Amino acid sequence: MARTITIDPITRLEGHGKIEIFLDDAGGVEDCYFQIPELRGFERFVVGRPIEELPRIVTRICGVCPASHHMAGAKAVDGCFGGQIAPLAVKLRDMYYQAHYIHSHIAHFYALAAPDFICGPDADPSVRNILGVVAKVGLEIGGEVIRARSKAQRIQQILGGKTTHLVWCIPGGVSKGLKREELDEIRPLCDQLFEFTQFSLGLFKKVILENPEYVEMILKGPYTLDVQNMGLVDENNAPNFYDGTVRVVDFEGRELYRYRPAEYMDFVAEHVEPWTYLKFPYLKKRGWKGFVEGIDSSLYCATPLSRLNVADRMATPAAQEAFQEMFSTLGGKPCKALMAQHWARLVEMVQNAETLQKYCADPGITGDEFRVIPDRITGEGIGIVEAMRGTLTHHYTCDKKGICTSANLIVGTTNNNAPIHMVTKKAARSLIRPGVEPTSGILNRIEMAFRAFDPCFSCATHSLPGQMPLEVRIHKGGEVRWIFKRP
Amino acid sequence: MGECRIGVYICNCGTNIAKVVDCDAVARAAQALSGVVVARSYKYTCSTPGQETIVKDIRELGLDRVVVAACSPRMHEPTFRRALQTAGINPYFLEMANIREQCSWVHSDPRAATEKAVDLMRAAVRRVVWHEPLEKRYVDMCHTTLVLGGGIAGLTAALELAEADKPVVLVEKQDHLGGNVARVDLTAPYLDSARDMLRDRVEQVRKHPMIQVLLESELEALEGYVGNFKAHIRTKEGPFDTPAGAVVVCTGYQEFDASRIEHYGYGRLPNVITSFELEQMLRQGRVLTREGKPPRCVALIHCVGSRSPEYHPYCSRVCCMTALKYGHEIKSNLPRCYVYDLYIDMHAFGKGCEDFYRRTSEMKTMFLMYEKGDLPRIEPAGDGDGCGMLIRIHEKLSGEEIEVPADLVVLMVGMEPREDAARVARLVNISQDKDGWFIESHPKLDPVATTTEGIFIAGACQAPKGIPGSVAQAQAASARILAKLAHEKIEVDAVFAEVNDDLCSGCRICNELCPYTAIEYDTARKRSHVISAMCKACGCCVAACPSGAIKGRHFTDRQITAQIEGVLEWASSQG
Amino acid sequence: MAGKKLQIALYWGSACGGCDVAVLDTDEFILEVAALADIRLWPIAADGKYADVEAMADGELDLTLFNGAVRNSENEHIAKLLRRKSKLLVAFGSCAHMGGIPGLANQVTREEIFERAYLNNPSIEAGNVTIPSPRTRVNGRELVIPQLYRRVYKLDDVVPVDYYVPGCPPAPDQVKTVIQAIAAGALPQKGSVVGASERAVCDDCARIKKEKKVKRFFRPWEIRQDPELCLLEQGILCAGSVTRSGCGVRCPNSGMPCRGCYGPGPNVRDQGAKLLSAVASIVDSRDPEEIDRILDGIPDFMNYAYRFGLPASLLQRRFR
Amino acid sequence: MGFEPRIVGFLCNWCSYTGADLAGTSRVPYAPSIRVIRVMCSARVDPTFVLRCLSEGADGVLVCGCHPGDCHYSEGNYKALRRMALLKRLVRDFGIEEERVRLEWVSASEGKRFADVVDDMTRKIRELGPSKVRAALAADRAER
Repeated sequence: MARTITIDPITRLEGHGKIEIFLDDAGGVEDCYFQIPELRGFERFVVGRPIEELPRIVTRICGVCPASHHMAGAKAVDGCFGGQIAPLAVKLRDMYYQAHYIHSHIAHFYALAAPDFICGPDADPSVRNILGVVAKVGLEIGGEVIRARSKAQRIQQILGGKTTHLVWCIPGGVSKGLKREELDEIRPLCDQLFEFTQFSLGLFKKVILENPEYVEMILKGPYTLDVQNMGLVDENNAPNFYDGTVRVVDFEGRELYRYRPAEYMDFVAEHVEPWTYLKFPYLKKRGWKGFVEGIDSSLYCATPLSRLNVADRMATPAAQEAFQEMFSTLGGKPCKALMAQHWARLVEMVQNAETLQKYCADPGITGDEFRVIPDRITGEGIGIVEAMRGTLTHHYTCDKKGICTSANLIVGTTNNNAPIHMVTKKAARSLIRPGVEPTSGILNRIEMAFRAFDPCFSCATHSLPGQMPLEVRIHKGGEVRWIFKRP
Repeated sequence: MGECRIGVYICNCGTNIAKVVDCDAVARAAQALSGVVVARSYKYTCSTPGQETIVKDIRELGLDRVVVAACSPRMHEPTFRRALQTAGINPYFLEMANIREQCSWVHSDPRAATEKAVDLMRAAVRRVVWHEPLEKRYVDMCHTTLVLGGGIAGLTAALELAEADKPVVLVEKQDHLGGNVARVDLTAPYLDSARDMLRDRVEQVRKHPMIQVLLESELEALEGYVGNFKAHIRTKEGPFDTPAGAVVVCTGYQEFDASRIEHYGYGRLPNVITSFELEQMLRQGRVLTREGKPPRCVALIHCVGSRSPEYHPYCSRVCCMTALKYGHEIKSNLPRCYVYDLYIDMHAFGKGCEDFYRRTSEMKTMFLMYEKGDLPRIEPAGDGDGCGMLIRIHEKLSGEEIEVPADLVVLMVGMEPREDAARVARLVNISQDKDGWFIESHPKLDPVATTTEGIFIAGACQAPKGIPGSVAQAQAASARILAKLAHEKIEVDAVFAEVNDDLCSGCRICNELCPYTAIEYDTARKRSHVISAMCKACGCCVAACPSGAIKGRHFTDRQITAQIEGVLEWASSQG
Repeated sequence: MAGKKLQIALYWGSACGGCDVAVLDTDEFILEVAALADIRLWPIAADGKYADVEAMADGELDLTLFNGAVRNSENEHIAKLLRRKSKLLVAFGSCAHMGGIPGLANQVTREEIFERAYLNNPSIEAGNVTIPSPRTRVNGRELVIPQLYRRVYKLDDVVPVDYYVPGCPPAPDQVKTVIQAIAAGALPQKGSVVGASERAVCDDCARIKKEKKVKRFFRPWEIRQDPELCLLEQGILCAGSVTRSGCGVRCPNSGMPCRGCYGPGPNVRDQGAKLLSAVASIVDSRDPEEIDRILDGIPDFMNYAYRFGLPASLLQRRFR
Repeated sequence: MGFEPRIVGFLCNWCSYTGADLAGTSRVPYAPSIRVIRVMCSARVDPTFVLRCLSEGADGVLVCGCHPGDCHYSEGNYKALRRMALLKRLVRDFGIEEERVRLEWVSASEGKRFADVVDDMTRKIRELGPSKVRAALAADRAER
């Protein structure tokens, strides 16, 4: 008898989501949909606001990666002021951003992902969480993890005055500089964080790589996709999180595109489906081809793994080591095993920690020239940063008085919407067998598919629609598949 | 607050209200409101039986709030407050709805008027629920009085107070006492000597043990409030501070500058002089032209700077009689001299003045009337004319163009506020009217007090007036002050603003706003607070306070909000 | 806490997750929470599902911390569900408290937002006419997503709320004190704001306050500010005076003006109206033209007046 | 009969309220649309009151004070002037016609002027039609 399994809400991610699995009469998976039930209104309601206020408003798109939106917004706003900015401010923003990465990666790896590995995918749901993890690894390690994250937060606090929803970036720079005594407090924290990244890599090897079942699950299993990769790189093609050019590489390692932020509209476009509020970005030059894998698919991932896939090397020595070890273990680069995201995250963290140490050693970092006062308004800016959850694009325009006239956002997780939808279906297909009643463990393994992306649907749902009294036609391959009207 | 027992009284005011507003319907509507125990429609609520009904209801029905829908509260609020007091409840538990001046007298459609009356009544009922009992409060009173100005008004005020054994500090800008009166020879209408009149007054003041006279001195700043002022005075010996319970402002007037009227050629034509210059001649006993010859004919021109749109619109009040006085004095000095009196209207009100006018005209002063705005023209005379100047005038009564010969032309210059009047007003915190004269708190019923408690005005600084008026005002002001000094403490109004110290964050938004500098900021505690005795309850700071920490007694946010909800209940029920 | 552990839920409506991060930011304290409470629902960090909540007895939860605004039918449905299941419902953070930043959407219509998101947008697929819809039939299957409301509501617009914890996000220390207070049962009178000061931010702001008279307003980027002096006195619009303290003066201390996320003080009904009154009061001019010129220095006043609380304002939304 | 606007008036005690009384004593008729609330000074009018009136369904709000220079409290009317200037902008931001909020100077001797102000405002608001506020908020609620 045909029925539906609903996983609602999907959990251990940022934001709202729901999975609908349609079973056929035999009880096999006929179809599966990954749906996003909510959206908010940022692109529209920032219009009319003073442009310099946007970085303070868009942080509320996501409370887990507010700095990503703050920085992308700040860069877009700098653009609206003709790109005038104090060089020191660029360093300080980048420094802050490294600490922000570490906080977010720790939160995801230990609080959101680790329960599946450390407690086990089939563990009792009520203990399958950070507290369960602490119970498993013991208070000492648990405390260590918690303190490490709070150190990353502390560094942001000192630099920008506020962690979640910082208010620090203003046109031309930042609102406060870094005092010498503040730097003295930060320095040891950075060293300790570096130590912690090494500890985390060790833990990953111990808990996951030494567990054949997990290695099997990572390398084979349903958790692989043949789609392309996107990420931000510096001039040496090493990952750069705050700045750089966008590089797109196919899953066989060939560079497809390389573009500067200002060109994003030529390379990315968004497709809309009626059954989810979240849009589906794709490679514009290839056009929308539907939810299909393959070497000429127009779909791509923008994730920690994709970032390492598009990179030729890491920017810092210890990170470079970890990078090489990871790909050799996983059988070469690029890697399609989505579960390797978790490892990639730890590798990125190493570069973050090393970059922090680099800035601590920079004598100029405590200077006073952290701001220039803009002398002109040019009216348009595009800012791209690499959010933890994918390439993040903010595009603003404003009038002569500096009042926002339009905004467009392509958010980290949104890039991965199609891959998440596809891998979830893939996982459901392979894990739910006809006649076998799916356990909560099975369903959790399906959730693990999207969890690998560390998706943030708070971010993705930045735009907020409502009912439109219009007739909607869904076209597929030129012919109208179905028509419906709103009641 | 829902537990109030409210009585509502709808006054018919005879037919003044009832002829348009259906008072019984309003009473019925009131009866239906929560908390209303009794609602009566009554013929004359302000009448003795009317008030007795209220008192009776309060006592027998245990009312604790009263709403009277009647005339304007400006009319009878005190009356009904007394009634509440008589019945033994706090007078501030009253609220009035103005359904006469602002309803029945301005609307003719009974339906609309009644609907409005119901809204206003409902608002009053909603509001009165939130009324709080308020008590009058008292502060100590300093017995010294500061008198500003040593003219006739200032001298009088000082003496009145000193005679009652109250200390006085008298501040005079010039190096002598007497003010403008000291510049005058005889006074109208009885022609007795201003000098003699002043001399013994000044002597008394100089000698009086209770009066401290500061010559060539000026008020620099005044802090504090009624009963507790502190005055900073600049004297030629240096700064001098004194406490004061009250202040009498008697800063007087200055004469209009005749040269401002090109037309009369004052300053250009040597023998065109001002009334004050003539006074000087009269006091010296010889009236002469610049050439040193006694004039054969003198022309007096009235309303110089007064009663004219381009200079001063008001009448300076004393010039007419002064002109008549000159008629007399010139004649007694130079019996053969002709006097021409060119006037617009002869203002001869006041005791003995009309009689004085008659006597003067009998002395062959020739009165010529000219039209406002059609000023007489003064021209140098030709050789054959046998006089210094010729004055052309359209004589209004005869309707003829007349030429008047004159060796001396006297311009009857009016009075105007002293140029430093604005400074004084700011220092003692009182207002000026559009002409610059100080404003009294009520033009008829309270002519010497001001809107600032403890500051009084007397003499010509309030408006043009003669000696008797100035003296009367000075005595009135002194009487007011003595009445206050009769009690050790003085009453300050129960309605004022107060800061809730638990909510104040010391943001200092309110500090600059208070017109009475009644808000003090405590730097150590970082809190602001209101000196209630200085507060006049305008409520500006209450509206401004970003924390809602300032409460305007009897006009609280809660009370006004309840009123808003009350008037709009009908509208909001329409959804 | 004698014997039985607290049963608690943390939930988000239309939110960003910052409030949940604020809970994580209590660091080790989270372990104490684990000691005294069972977390029965916390989508960001634990695996409870709606079905598990439906299965609970009414009042089974001792406490629900609800963050996020009410934007769609699902938010309202879950809010009502959790209200039924919880002894105490706390509006946690600016969005649940006042509507928060998402509440700014009350300045525009659903249709405008919709049009911008899916039809008229520089990166949208060429020729797209598709718009998501609450019910869609795909291959004979019906797919359902929640119905979005015309406007944003604060939590107590849809269910009775017992306490309010303000802030965007609430300061971690404040989160601690609140949870401890609840655990100890030491709570103030219902309906009150907990874990924040009764006074305004100015009370805790170290900047020197002298004379408030403003001849020109500056936008933060237009002026090199004096780090010691009150921002408002420098002409930089700051909502500190109309905003509850408790945040630790995070914004003014980092050189930026307060935007009011903690909401108004206990005696203020409409935060924006009070900001207006205070700001207009210190404009230093009597001449209507000059006053207008000075006010032109504050474009889009509404966005400062109600940055975090448009749905909580007297007028709640834009009308047309 | 047609739409009769509901206008709330805040009148200062010393000039405008006395002026309104004078309109009464001198029997100058005007539209019955206005409901007067007496305050000591126009500076007491907290913008919250005006927004409250609009949210309670008032079609217009009139604030009257003494003429500039004549304020009983010397400068209160200027403070009202500044607040109303900014308030009009905010009301516009709310999508409400700014003509619905009005500041006028009426002295104690200007009974006729008070009547004219009320009639003129009533006429203008009749043209604008009823305030949309209450209807719109009700429609929002109905959707849930």
